[in-house]
Amino acid sequence: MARVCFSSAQQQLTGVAECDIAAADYRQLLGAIAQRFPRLDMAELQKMAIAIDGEIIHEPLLESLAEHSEVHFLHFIAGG
Amino acid sequence: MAVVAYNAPQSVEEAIDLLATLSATSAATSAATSSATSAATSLATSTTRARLMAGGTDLIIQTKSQSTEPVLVVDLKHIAEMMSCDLGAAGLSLGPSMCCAEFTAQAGVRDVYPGLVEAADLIGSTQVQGRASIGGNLCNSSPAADTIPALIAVGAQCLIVSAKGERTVAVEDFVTGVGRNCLQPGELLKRILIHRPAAGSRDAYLRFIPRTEMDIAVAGAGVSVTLDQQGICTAARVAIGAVAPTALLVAQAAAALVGTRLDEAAVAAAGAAAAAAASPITDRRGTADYRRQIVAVLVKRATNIAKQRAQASL
Amino acid sequence: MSEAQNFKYIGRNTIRPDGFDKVTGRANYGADLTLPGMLWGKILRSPHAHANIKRLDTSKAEALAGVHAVATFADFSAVGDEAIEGGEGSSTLLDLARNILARDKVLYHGHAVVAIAAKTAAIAEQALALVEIDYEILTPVLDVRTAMAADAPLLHNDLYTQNGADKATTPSNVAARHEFKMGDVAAGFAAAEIIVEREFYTPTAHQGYIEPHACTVRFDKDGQSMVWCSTQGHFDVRASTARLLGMELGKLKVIASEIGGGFGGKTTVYLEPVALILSRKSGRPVKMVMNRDEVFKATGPGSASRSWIKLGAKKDGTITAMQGSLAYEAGAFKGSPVMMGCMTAFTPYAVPNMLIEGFDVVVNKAKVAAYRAPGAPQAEFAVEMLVNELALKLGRDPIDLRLQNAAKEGTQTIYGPKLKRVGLVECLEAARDSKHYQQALAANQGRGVAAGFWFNVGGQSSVTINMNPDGTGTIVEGSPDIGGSRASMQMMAAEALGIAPALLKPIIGDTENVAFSAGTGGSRTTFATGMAVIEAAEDVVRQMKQRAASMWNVTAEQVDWVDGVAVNTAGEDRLSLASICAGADRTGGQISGRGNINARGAGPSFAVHVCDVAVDQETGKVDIVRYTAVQDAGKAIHPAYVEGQFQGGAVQGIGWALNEEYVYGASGLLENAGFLDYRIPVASDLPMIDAIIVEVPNNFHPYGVRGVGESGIIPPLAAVGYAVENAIGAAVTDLPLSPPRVLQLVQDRG
Amino acid sequence: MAKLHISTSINGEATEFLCEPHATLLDVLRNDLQLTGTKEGCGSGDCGACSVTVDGRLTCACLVLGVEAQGREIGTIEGVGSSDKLSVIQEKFLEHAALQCGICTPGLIVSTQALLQQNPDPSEEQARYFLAGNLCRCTGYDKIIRAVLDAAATLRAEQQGAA
Repeated sequence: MARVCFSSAQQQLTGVAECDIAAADYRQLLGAIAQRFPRLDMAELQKMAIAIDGEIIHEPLLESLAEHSEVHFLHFIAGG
Repeated sequence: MAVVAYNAPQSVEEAIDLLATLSATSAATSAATSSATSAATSLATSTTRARLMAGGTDLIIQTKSQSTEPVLVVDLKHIAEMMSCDLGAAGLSLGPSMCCAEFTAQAGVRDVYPGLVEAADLIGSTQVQGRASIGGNLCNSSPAADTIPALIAVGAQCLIVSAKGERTVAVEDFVTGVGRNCLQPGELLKRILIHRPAAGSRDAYLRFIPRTEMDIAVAGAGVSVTLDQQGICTAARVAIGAVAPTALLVAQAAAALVGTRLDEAAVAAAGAAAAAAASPITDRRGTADYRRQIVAVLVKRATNIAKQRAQASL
Repeated sequence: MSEAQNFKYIGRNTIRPDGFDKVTGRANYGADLTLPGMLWGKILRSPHAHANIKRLDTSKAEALAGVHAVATFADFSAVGDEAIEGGEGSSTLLDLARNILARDKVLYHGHAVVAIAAKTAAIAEQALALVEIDYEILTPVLDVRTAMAADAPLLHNDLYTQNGADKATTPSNVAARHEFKMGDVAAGFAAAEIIVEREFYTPTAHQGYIEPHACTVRFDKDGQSMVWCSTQGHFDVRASTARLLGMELGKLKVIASEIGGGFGGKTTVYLEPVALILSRKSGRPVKMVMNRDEVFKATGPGSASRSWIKLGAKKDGTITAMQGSLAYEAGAFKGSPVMMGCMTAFTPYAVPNMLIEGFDVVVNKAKVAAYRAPGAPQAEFAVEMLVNELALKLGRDPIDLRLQNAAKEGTQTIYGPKLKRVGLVECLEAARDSKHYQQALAANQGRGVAAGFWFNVGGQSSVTINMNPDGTGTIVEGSPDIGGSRASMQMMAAEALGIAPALLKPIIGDTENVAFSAGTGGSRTTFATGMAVIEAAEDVVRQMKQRAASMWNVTAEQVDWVDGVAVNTAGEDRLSLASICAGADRTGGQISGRGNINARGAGPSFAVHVCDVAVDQETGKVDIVRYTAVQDAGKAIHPAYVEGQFQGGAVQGIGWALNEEYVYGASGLLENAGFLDYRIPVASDLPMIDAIIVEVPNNFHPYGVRGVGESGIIPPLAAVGYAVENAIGAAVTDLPLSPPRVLQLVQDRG
Repeated sequence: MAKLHISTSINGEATEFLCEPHATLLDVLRNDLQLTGTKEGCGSGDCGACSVTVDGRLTCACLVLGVEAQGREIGTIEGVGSSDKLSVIQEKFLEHAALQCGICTPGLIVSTQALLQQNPDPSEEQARYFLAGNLCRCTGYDKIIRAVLDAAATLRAEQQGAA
């Protein structure tokens, strides 16, 4: 079970701040989120970076998740 | 304004000749040429305006602006007489085109006219001082010019020549408005003349800028005071810059100093008089109100510096 | 990585490999390329802040002898309203096109309208004067308060506020509202025994790089087009230029010239697509160079901001709640970094209850660009000022109070994840223990302390290391070297290969000779491109071992690599890197290593600054008397350049705090578009800047690197701001602290 | 506009060029003579990136007309050091990491050379004021000033050694 935490904006659509989702990797996670929270804009979500246990990953497509991973979706940060 | 021609006269006479020809050309739209000026005038059209260039630090930037008015640049740096500086018993006779860096390095001038040297030292960067001149600063006639209040404070006179002869004008009367002065077509500022100050008489110049360098004065103050052996101020000149369309000689400020020991109250009164005489504007470099306050502070501080110098010269 | 790594080259102050070219004037920057038959391109810009273009006639200009091509927005007519990937400034391709050549409206003073290419720059300028434009002048909107008012004139009739998942139904100047929260701020404030709050303002400030934007381009109808330009990311220039012109990426080579400063301002395009259109139309190479006036009017700046911040704490110093509302100017098109402001504002603090909202607001000013830790300095300025006020009211030392509440490993951030290991506490301790902080203040002086947080980013970087037969090698990287990064790449490769740095020459490949690399920005280059360099070097080592193994007829696993020498663990054989390279022709050809990565695990770099000022209470002039910048580098690859980043960031921030600001007249015209009146610090304005490098390694980088480019510009605003507040005893709310403003504060204090 | 024929000396080498009366020395150096080491940062004398010497005196090339070069000695960054050896000032800039992007560096080196010719032993304050016309946005000036003072000390030591 990965713990997924939603931002304020996401919570408008999910209704919950966080939830536990059974997923072994990022793609499974997205599939499960899409099913559970149909109002979330998945295209937007896929454009976001994620943080898995605090490690920020810009392109998470191939990432796997550990048993108790904590996942956050983040806006892409570029800096100057 | 676009530079279409360039001429570098080698003598004051040649320069005057050139200017006379050009003003005649301009007035009569004729193509009169003299041998000395044929090169210049053949390039210049009847609408071409002659612009005298000393250091060029203002002129060259001005010529980059969008206006396409054709300009003949008359470079005054090849005239030996305009590039020399003579400090003698009677005072200083300065060639207006000498660059500030050279002027401030002249033997003796810093001792005799410390305020004027301070002002010349403040114009732009080291690089700009390698070009900019006191005469150029004066003839560009910006309200914020640093050397103008300093020149007024020491009672400098402008020696102006033309084909018609010479005339002398006090610096405070030379500048007539923002970017305007009393030079008529065909006239040239030939020398700047300053009497040698007596013992007990010295000047100071201060300006205020937000940084330590590279700014145009938000306000400036040139002060010259004369002290007698008892430390009483017997004469003073207070000039302020960047707080009116032209630098101002403030008689009321001087009056507040004369007869006093330049004590705190007198100096503050001079500052207040200067602020009262100011008619500043608000622009990107400062508000009118701020300028008025600052000029009082500068007059006060410059007076104190001049006082110390005057005491030391006794 | 363990903290006790023993490095052979890392951490030494080597001479930068591009140094010779840069001190001799040989290095070629954006404006330094000339091509045969080249035309000069110039741009006609709006004299108004806000106006409709009623008529645009370029026929007279086109007819002028020597004019070869004219470009207007019509040349972008095929561009659609698609989003541009990447970056926090959510922008669209259409906005980008409309920013570099106005469509039906001009939206700021200096907005580009027409570009002309001619035989000489003078002819191009003459031609610009022949362009006829009828403007219908509109009321300009010049600050967020005016822009957010219900009856404000609209910049765009089709801009609707995006508020989280909701979108407004009536247009406004507010492009977006963002919100971040955690815990319960109401409960947090209820638990507080002391509350401080204030509104703050920061002005529009420009990056102020000394090199103006410049490019030279050649559009070849049949083959490869070329753009030479000064940019922080030539792959990004290629992407946006190709999309604007409808070109294939493979047909457009972008060469990054040496770059004369960027600070985020050279992460977007202004000239390149326009020059390429002019070249396409004229069939000639075209060079375009901005002048300084254009740079100030139409590129960059960082957002002006208005912010309200409220903090609550207990008497023992525990901060219980932090709340804020930020409004940032985006300029003429949406995309201010206000979200970054929201995400960074409170992050130096471990506080359970936080709530912050941010508004992205369009105004009639140049579209903002990234500026060093984009969005963070404005927001953190406000918070740090109040933390200092809190310390004063609690009678606490400001560093001590920060230590009590400092974010550390495991601290929950408002933007999502918990922090991994960070060095804020170490930075605070180093600042506290510095000689500077121990020194007492003189009369008329004040001291300010401030912390700063920036994420630092990773992302894509590609590197190839090509070895030569004599054992030298070339490191081909895709990250423009804006501040000496070649030296760091050289050292990291040398460390991984075990050979002397001088044997390796780092070069910046163009878009054709190295694979995609994200731009130099986000403090990512030494971190991410450094990782790619290490990966490429390790690839070289792996191949070296294979070649040695094949020579010795053992397996690669039986070969060790020690200090640049292959060691046969099954015998006495040794082969140096140079000898393997020399024999590479017989073992399979010359060796290249490759490191194409999308770097993850970027680690924040916290900074803590201490500033002492002296204030002239009669004129309001502030002098910086002493300044110390402390920052966590993770690992300083080249300590002198790391210090340089701290010092440079500090001084840019000092400029922002003291004198830098865009000055607009009532009609919205920019009045100080030049270095004379946009006052960046000069040498005589400053003391030496003491730099203290803290090294708390980022364990995601092989050598512990965090990246140091940006955090250093965050603390100065409040360090200077509070130092002034401390010196004059009056509350500071607005920057810059220019002499008139400080004098006013002194006088209002009474 | 007729071009004027100018004979001058650049870094000690007799040089001729044709230039229009409006062209600045900076335009001529960069565009006609391909001496692009002199940089343009502002075109108005406010940044110092185009610092050169004219008859030994430091100035901004953007504030000089090309025609004014007639008969003068122009010094640019290309004339600093020799083809096989950097000058002490150049070496010290590298040793002290006194440059980041490097765009202001040629101007600063030309200015520093002028400073040390005029004042071989400048104080920190003197160096800062002399160089105030050379803007640098990357370094915060700290390492530049250190490089300048170290170059001055090194040159003085060399001078003493030679004497």
